[in-house]
Amino acid sequence: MAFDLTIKIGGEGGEGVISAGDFLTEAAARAGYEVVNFKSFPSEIKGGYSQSTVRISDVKKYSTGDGFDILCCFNGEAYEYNKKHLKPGTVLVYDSSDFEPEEHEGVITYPVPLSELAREVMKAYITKNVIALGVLCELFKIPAKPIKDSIKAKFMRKGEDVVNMNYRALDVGMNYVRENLEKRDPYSFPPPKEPKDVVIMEGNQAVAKGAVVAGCKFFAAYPITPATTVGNYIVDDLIKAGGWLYQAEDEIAAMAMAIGASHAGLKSMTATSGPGMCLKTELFTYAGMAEIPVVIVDVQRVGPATGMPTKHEQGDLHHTVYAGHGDYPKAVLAPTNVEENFYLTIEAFNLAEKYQMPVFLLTDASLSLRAEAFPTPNVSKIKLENRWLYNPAEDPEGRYIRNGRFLRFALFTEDGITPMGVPGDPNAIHAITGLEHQENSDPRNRPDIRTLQMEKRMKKLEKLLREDADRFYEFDAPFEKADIGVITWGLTASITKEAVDRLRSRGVKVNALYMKMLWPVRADLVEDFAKRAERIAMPETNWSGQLADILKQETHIRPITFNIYRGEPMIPSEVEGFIDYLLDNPEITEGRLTAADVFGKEKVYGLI
Amino acid sequence: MAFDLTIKIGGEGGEGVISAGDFLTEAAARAGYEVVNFKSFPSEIKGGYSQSTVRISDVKKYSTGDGFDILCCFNGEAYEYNKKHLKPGTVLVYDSSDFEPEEHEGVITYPVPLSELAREVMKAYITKNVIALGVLCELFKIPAKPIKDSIKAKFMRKGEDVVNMNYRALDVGMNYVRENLEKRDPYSFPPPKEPKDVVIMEGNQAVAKGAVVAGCKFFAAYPITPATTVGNYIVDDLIKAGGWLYQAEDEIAAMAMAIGASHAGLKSMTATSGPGMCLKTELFTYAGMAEIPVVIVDVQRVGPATGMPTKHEQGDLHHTVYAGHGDYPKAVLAPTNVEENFYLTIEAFNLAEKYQMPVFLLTDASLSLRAEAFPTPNVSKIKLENRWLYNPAEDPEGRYIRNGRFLRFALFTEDGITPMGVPGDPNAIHAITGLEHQENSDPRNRPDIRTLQMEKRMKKLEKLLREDADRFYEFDAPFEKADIGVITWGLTASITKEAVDRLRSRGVKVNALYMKMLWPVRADLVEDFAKRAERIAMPETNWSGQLADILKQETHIRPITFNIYRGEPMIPSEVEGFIDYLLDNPEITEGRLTAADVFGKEKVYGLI
Amino acid sequence: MAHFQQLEVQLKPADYRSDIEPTWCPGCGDFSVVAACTKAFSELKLPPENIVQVSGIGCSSRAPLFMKSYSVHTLHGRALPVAVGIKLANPNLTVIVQTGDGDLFSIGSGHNPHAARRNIDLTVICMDNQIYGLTKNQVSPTSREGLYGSLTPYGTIDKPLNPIATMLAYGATFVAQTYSGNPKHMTEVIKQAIVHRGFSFVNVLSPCPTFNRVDTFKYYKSRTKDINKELGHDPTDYSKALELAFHDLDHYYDPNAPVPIGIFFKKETETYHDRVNAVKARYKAVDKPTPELIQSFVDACKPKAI
Amino acid sequence: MAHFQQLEVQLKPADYRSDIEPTWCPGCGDFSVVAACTKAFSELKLPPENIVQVSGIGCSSRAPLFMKSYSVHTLHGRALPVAVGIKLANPNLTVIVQTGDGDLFSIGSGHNPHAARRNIDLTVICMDNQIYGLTKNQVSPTSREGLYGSLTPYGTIDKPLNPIATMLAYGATFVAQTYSGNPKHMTEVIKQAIVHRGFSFVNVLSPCPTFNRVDTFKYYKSRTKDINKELGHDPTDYSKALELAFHDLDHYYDPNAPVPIGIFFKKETETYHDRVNAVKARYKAVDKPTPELIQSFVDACKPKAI
Ligand SMILES: Cc1ncc(C[n+]2csc(CCOP(=O)(O)OP(=O)(O)O)c2C)c(N)n1
Ligand SMILES: Cc1ncc(C[n+]2csc(CCOP(=O)(O)OP(=O)(O)O)c2C)c(N)n1
Ligand code: SF4
Ligand code: SF4
Ligand SMILES: [Mg+2]
Ligand SMILES: [Mg+2]
Repeated sequence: MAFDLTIKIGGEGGEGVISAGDFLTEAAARAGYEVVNFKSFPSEIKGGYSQSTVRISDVKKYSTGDGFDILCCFNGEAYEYNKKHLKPGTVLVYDSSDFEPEEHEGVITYPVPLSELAREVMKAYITKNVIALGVLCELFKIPAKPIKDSIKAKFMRKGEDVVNMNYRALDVGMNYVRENLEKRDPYSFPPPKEPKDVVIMEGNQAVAKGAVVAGCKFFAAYPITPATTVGNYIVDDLIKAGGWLYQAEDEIAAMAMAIGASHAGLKSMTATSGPGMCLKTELFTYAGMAEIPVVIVDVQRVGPATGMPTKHEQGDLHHTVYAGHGDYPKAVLAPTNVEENFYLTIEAFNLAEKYQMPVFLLTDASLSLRAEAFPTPNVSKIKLENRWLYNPAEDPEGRYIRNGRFLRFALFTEDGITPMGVPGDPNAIHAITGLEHQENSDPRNRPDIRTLQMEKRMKKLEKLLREDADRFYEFDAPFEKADIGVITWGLTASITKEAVDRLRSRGVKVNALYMKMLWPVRADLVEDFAKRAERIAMPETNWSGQLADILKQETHIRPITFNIYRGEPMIPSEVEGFIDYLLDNPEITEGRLTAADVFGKEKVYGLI
Repeated sequence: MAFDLTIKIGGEGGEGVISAGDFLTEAAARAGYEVVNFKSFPSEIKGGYSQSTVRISDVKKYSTGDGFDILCCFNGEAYEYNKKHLKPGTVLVYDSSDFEPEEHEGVITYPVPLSELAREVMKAYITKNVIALGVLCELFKIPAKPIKDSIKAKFMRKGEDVVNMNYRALDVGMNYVRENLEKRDPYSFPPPKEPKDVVIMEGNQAVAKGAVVAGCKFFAAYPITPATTVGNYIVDDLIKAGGWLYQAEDEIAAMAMAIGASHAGLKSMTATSGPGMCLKTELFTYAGMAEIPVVIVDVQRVGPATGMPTKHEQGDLHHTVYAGHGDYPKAVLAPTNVEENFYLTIEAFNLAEKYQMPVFLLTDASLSLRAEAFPTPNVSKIKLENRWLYNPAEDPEGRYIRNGRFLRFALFTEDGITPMGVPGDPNAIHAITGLEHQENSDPRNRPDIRTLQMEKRMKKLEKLLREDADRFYEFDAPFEKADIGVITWGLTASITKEAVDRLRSRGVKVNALYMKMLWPVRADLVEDFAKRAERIAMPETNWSGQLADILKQETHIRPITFNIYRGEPMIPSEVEGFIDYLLDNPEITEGRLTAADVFGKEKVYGLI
Repeated sequence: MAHFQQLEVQLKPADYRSDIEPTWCPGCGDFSVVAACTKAFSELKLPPENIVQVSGIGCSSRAPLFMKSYSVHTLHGRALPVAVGIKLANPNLTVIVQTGDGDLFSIGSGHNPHAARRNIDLTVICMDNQIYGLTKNQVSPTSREGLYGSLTPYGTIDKPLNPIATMLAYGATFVAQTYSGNPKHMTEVIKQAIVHRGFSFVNVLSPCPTFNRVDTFKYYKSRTKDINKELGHDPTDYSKALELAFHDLDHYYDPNAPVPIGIFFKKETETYHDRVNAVKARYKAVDKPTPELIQSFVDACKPKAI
Repeated sequence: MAHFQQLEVQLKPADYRSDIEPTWCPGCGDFSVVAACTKAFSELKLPPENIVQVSGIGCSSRAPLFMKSYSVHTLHGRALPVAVGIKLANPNLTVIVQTGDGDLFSIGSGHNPHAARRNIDLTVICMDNQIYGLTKNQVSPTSREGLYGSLTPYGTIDKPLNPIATMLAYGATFVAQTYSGNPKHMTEVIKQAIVHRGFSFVNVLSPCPTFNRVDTFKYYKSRTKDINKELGHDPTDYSKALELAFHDLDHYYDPNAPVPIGIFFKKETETYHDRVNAVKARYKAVDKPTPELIQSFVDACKPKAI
């Protein structure tokens, strides 16, 4: 049978819950397994409940599943949060010096006085998490060597003593198990495999690394949860690569600076979340009007207003696609996992440069904190787009110069794309303006010029749809005529993949389309997909079904949406339950369902 | 035959073109006619081409038609702008001391040395426009008495001498005609009728007056063309009525102040245009989250970016409906003429107070400058909504108080609406926050609370759809099964009305729906309308067909859109031509057409 | 003191506390700001329902939620303009802005000059920890050079903004600095700020032990110097105030320089509201317009027959 | 003067003019600002392609379009941050912000403290007509009390902002005022501002004859006083500069007070870019990263085997 184990560690923020999870993740990757790790922090600065869920498997899994096999509680709060999910067969490892759990039928419990061991034996409370790791290693035959390597790597710079202390803590945990506990559960690690050449990145880290690989040289930052860490992760690399990160006074300034730096010739970006997206909007339209390449990363959180800043929602899609007075060209990409965070960031820069327009990358709070192991990217194999700069040698007839003026906004190219000029270049001196303008940049109010420039700008999207859109459509549609075709995006796509596997293993004919370019839309591809399914189901973690809205408008599909807006990602069994519900209710052919419709009002919050 | 005459006056800004048009408008209203006047200014501060088009009729007309019957050119530039529209039968009155026109077949010309008369005879160049008025009076039998009354009203405060000088100028014009010209055209005014009890307002003035009637007490302003004059018009009335207009440092501050003033108990508003709408967006979501009643007027102009600030476009609808991170409740109203500017502003305040949310009023640059005569509103007959304030006497069981805390966001009301509390009231002390919150306002991240509060807020729109939506749907659908059903909004609706009349008079079966509430949508009403037409046609002056997008998403209709994005309103013959084109091409059942598709690339700009 | 309403019977400071447990880290300087505020409210006998406390976003901006008053937790940087709207709407309210150095001087910095120069009768309390706390450690406009932030891991290269000098330049009519390690001083300054008619600004040095490891309670303890009591500064002297203000940040560069606390400047002069009242008087403004008055606004648009 | 590029052969001022006819009203003060700028460019031998002129929105903000350089006509209030982005991207460019009193001190006022305190090497030229021109007559932050605006028909009740004092308080390292009725003075000041390494601010009193009927050429003509030549002010003296600055608007209240023009303050000190360079040196930053360097950033995420 396939190996697939989920370990959840919960406890007080600051107790090493997160780093224990990180150690496990690294060790698993080093032992040749697939691994994905999902962290969640409290919104309080210090303390509050934290958790880290590590899923280790031999084939790649994109979600952290519905629950866990093993729960390790550092304190009673963690137990309270999770006890409703303790099902027969699950394992509970807990700090018996802190609390005693209730009776749970069929749950295998291992009491370990973690705090006491840390305080009494180790005389160092901070080693509690490593003691717990030792317990887990011994109980579940997790190879200790890779854990030790991780410990060494992490604590090396704090000196040998610290490393040794942690080694000892690991032993304390292992010994405690050997001496006091008897294994009564079926979970244990298979032997380590040949390690693969992988990297482990967190979502925001992958964006940062992707940006530097893409050639980003300027990052305009303004802190906002959950986007701030993109900047944290990029700053050192960026400086070393000759770029700069500038902490602006606000999001408007950050966007303005990114536009300025791009105009001056650098690949530029900014990263923010919903509130910052709102503030930057006027400047988005400017980048569209003045045809400035720029990448905007939106790590979505729960809105409206301040909402729930550390929580997951896919609620900024409407804004990204439709906000702004008047229409302007843009592309919107949305990765579904950490690896795609890396590659789609590069794509975003490429598209921005090629089409000279703002390109948005939508991720979210949960994806930002998720760590994944994926094959190490080989940067020399990655294709980069650089901007088309005016070169007189390529323009022997001087088509781009009229009356001594450079025609930055020339109207005669087929695809609407025209060469740029960068300050410092005497051959391409020109103005940019947010006013409607003629070919040589002069502001003009004339109806004909307005119409033609509008068409020039929007034509770029036609080319994009022809040349650069289809690779962002991931089809998993084996059935000629499926009962259900699922379309979704972002993190919900990762979760849906697992639901689809389960449904198919039960014989359900379900096709799936995971969209990673959300604007503009290849209506033909979506409709072809839809033709091969009786009904279209669209799970999204937002109130209104924002991708569904776009598809209703851009195509002929009439989906059934499934909307969850509680501030947490869906879990696979919810998507599965939604599809099952549709199969049970063939009369539903379109419309909107919520978790309450599918699972009943009382059960809803018990699922997660 | 019905009386319907359009006089266009064109010339240099500052030459009195606009006030000549205003005199004519007033005089026509005073003589008992229906009148609408459309002004257009240059974007330069001084000089540049200005025009005023006055349409006078005996039944109400909502557009200024396709062209003009009489053109009065104050200079050669005005002639150059308009000469392509001189058709056989039209009359050209021109300043023969400035230029000589070309030959135009069938055009009746009256040369008058306007500048010379002003300079030589009147010794006052500024009287040129009144001389021209005299010419028009004499030529077309416009009653001079109401013109004189208007002159007196306007110049009285400058002293008797100025009034007399202008009387003389009028005479100079009239005499010149009597002595030098022979009438060769068929146009002349019927005798004055019994004057009706009307007011004449400009679009932005009607918004201002409506707001004061609605009980607005606080107006947060930041100047932006074409919205600034709402503030200009309201400021004196507002102060007299005990309110205040505050010129903020920017649009964000203005929106924040309107929210603050509303929280403190006043009916509050702000007015802006596209760029300001972008900046205010984050605060829109706050008003939605914190359930603050507030009215936002957006006088749309051409975007994206700075675009064409003085020009017409219906390009902010997407933004108004979809901008903002996360979903929040709102309503969007859009008047189609000046009278509706007045009444829908009042409606906006009523809805904001009743549903405790932001309500948007979308008008546009052209509507803002249009003057119309309409029946004098009787303020005592206008129903006003005031906010629901918590009153302990109405809450004997103390349902809204728990543990001594006022439940501003109580979850137990059926319609999601709960009483507010205003600072100063000891019984309703509470907090408001942009964070997700529980019933007593405390911030909470809990999935269940989040879900329930989200539903509370959005439920308000269901009530609105039940109780307050249908009156914003103007159906003009006499045919059981029409060939074409037109749906449109805003100024384009006014223009469409005239096209519909013409089409019907030619026997075309066309139904029409003019939507004045654009969000939320009564899908049932729209679909019922659509069922009674073979095809749905939607003219809009924007690139993407923004109302069409909304209807595609909210209903099952698949319209054929007609999109003009040149920065000028449509004219009736364009809408007519669009419908004719559809009748000629029955195979077109949905999709998007532009003026070039319908009229051919070359002809497009000749239409306007 | 007649310009704000007072209770007959004094409430206790605790009566101005809400039942929300502060979410702040143990040792956060902001706890004592709340304590000082509630003490000031109590001593000034302010009716809780007449206090509106407006904040933006940040650790500091949570403060209003922990107190019993009308609390308005707005968006990042927008506390001031929301507060202006509230005060304009109802000048009888005591409107207090609770904000942080990032909220007020970074994203919100465009609002300050305008509320200050107009002398709108608000009290602005800035909990200045020289760092962004809530977003977990980024430098703020008041951070000292070289301070570590997650986005400036090399130690910031920005020259800090001087809050006191800046507010003085804008024309604020009450400008003070206090320190959350000195509750008595703080309470007194906050009281005076509230009592002051006009725009009052109080910068509270309020350490963030979690992220700012330099500007700590320990650091300030030995350095603060009361400019009024110890240096005899007369707050009516504007140019002296300026001069002192320009040395406010000397300690960032000179380990021996003191950190001045106290009232730098104070001047009672016409408020914005006084001027509004004068205009309203000229306009013969009424509080409750009659239907006839409103009708007259509409009727003014009739074609001018005379 | 080695910090900016110069032409071998001087161009004429007219060579820095674009072929767009200014859309300004006859008599607008801004005409001579363009004349002074092009003269300064010529005298400084600046290559047109190395000049980037950045503006916001307003009558004044059209200025870059009337000149031959890389011109960036941005959005209302955003000239400064766009210019910062440009300068950070390419420090070899001469970046000049052309703005108006509304653009810079109202909607844009949140950006000023931060560019100034960081001493970013830009030149900011504010055409201060004490009014909003383009939107047809509203008061601006620099309008005198009582000035008529379309939204303040009663005559504004706002105390004006003092641009010079404000920029000094922010830490700008070059602060000057000039007058568009004095082309010689203006050209000289603009030249010095461009030559200055660091954040330079030049307030140009530039009348709007169309809307501001008070602060006219006629008004200024008899009132401007050269603080350097006539009053002997030494621009290296910061506290004198401040004191002078605080009297900058005296003429709004006292008909006999002079309008000071000249260089208030000037101090060469490390620019933001100097500090960036120091950090980059510490990081051993390269200009063109090799593929190996980039690969190493990726490889750093491998599970830490040691
Ligand atoms: C528009 C917007 N941008 C950014 C943020 C993220 N944010 C929250 S608090 C904060 C900084 C707060 O700093 P400060 O005001 O000094 O408060 P402190 O936490 O230090 O008390 C930021 C950047 C936000 N909530 N909204
Ligand atoms: C976001 C935004 N808000 C408002 C406007 C309208 N607007 C254009 S220019 C201007 C004021 C300009 O004043 P100033 O900078 O003094 O320039 P001046 O015209 O006086 O030279 C305003 C408010 C705009 N274009 N964009
Ligand atoms: S992070 Fe700092 S400012 Fe925020 S609560 Fe903790 S100690 Fe206070
Ligand atoms: S309105 Fe004033 S500032 Fe604008 S162009 Fe005319 S004179 Fe110049
Ligand atoms: Mg802070
Ligand atoms: Mg100005």
